[in-house]
Amino acid sequence: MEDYQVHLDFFEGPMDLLVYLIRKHEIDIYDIPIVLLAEQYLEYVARIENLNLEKAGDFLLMAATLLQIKSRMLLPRPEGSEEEWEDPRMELVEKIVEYMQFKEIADHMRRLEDLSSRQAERGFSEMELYAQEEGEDPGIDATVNELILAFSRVLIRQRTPEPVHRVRREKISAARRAAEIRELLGRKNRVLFSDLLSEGASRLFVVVTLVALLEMAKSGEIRVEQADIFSELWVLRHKLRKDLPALGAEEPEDVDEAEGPPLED
Amino acid sequence: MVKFTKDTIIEALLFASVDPVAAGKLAQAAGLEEAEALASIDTLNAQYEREGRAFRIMEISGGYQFRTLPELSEYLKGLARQIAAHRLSHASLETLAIVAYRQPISRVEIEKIRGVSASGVLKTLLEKRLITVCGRAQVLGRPLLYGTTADFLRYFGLADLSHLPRESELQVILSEQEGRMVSQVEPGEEDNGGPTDQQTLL
Amino acid sequence: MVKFTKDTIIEALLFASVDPVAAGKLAQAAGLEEAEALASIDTLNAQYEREGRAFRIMEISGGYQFRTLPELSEYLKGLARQIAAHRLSHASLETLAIVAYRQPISRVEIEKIRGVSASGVLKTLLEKRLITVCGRAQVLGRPLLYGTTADFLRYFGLADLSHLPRESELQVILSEQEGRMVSQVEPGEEDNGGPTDQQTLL
Repeated sequence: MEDYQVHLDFFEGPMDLLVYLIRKHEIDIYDIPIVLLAEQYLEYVARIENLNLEKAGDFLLMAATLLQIKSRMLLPRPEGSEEEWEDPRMELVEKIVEYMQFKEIADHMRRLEDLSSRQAERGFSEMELYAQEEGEDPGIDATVNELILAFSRVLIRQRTPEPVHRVRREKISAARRAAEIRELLGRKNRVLFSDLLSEGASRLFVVVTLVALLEMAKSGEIRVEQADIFSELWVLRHKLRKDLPALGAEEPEDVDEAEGPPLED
Repeated sequence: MVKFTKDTIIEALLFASVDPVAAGKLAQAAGLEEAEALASIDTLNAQYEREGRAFRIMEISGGYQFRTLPELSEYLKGLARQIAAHRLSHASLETLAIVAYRQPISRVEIEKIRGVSASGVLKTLLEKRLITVCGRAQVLGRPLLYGTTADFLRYFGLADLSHLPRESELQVILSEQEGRMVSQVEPGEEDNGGPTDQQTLL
Repeated sequence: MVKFTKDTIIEALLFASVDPVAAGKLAQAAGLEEAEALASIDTLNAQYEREGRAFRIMEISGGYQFRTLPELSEYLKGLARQIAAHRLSHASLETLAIVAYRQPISRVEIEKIRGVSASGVLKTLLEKRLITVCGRAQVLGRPLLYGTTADFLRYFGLADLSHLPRESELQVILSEQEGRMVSQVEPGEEDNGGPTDQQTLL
């Protein structure tokens, strides 16, 4: 039970969790009981809470893979062609073995790091003094890394006063986004959900748009429709109020007050 | 100029340098053949051993460098810059291991092995100069390829990449762990002995 | 911990420290009395003298520091020249980076980007054969245009120029710390900031 204390963010990723489970249950990786492994894995993944979206996505992707292998294992094998039957677990096993190797190497490198960090280099460089005599700027051993770092420093200096930063500081608020959507709907009456996100949307922009839509739907201002489960979402003005001018010039009273906290910085 | 022995000249050159010095450069600066320079290093190390010196000349990152004996590290905390250095994260180590063995390698290939995004770790490793951009893959999108640097070898105290254990040796460790034996590699050739192994990686 | 003599500990401390170490600090680090530390330094120097070592512990600006014998400086200068010849000054490196990314480019354009005169640096880079004149601009005065050479590619171990990261890729592979030109919100940064932002919003 104390095992449940082990948190998902303790693991580097889905592969790390798999290896942990395999070791914990002393699973023979060349004959993985896929049902057990998938169950165990899902137990952990079910507790995804504090992970960021990206990391959670990585774990879920592996969950899907495990379930897929599980279902393929349940399919009846073609009769008399045992030889030709391809074990659905094969690809995963190869990946796990490969990953375990690299964990092994990483452990070895940790020992090397430890040893090396205990060997002190000479602290003071007389050679550096002599090198300086050769030229005022003793210079550096130029590698591609140094070259691209030097160029990025140039770019930084050049761009410092540029609008890029103004964009960053610009406040994206749900209220402002709602006003934009409102204006769009004023002209078009309905708009594709995906079109609302198409303008190079950052994740922040997506979140703000979603929140704006939710707010608008809650207040009955808009309606969201879909022809069937997997088709595109349409955002519609809820009532085509004839008493309103087409361009939505009259905005709901609460807009200014709902200017909302800025999302940036 | 006063007359010095070959050994003393080699000692001075290495002692004055913080960075590893390649045998070629060392020999040239001392006016010696490379073999003479290497012989001097052996002589010097034997003397240090006998005289109980705190340091040795070690083969690091394609060159030679003075380093203190690791057993003295306890006394050096606080004064030496290296001793207190922060250790790399697990993610960094795993990623470095993959880059070291599979270089040149793209970000996507690393991610396939680790199952998680690698961009943050790669940034860190680039900035620490442990990896470098070393070309592009000839595949769709021509992604950048990464490899390890001289600083990587220095950080881990390695003479060169071949001093990392071979993948086949690791296979043995892995198999034993799983209660199986793979017979292609003789026992006793495990990773403990790694650094002496001269065979090229991969 | 292995038992070492006082002398060995003093030797290691002085070897590893960046700056000259004051007697008091040295004694403290070694867990000795100041007089003992000073006695150790004398003992060590006497050994170095007897054994013909290339270095001594010298008193420098109120502290103690290892230095090689001044009589050996000619050899050290020789190595320093070799090292300096292989290095690029920061100004050279920056100019080279601009040429690599913006070639063909004129001196005036480089100066506009760097804000300082480029003629000296261009001369150095031309001498090192890292850049070359590759034409003239079709503008008033028809200024010379510079580009990188095959030696440049060899120096950096690149197959061809397309193997350098593109400007757009630089933003992705370098983080805010090093490459502050990154214009969008970084994934990591967004992750940290994200949840709290959402909360305030709702």
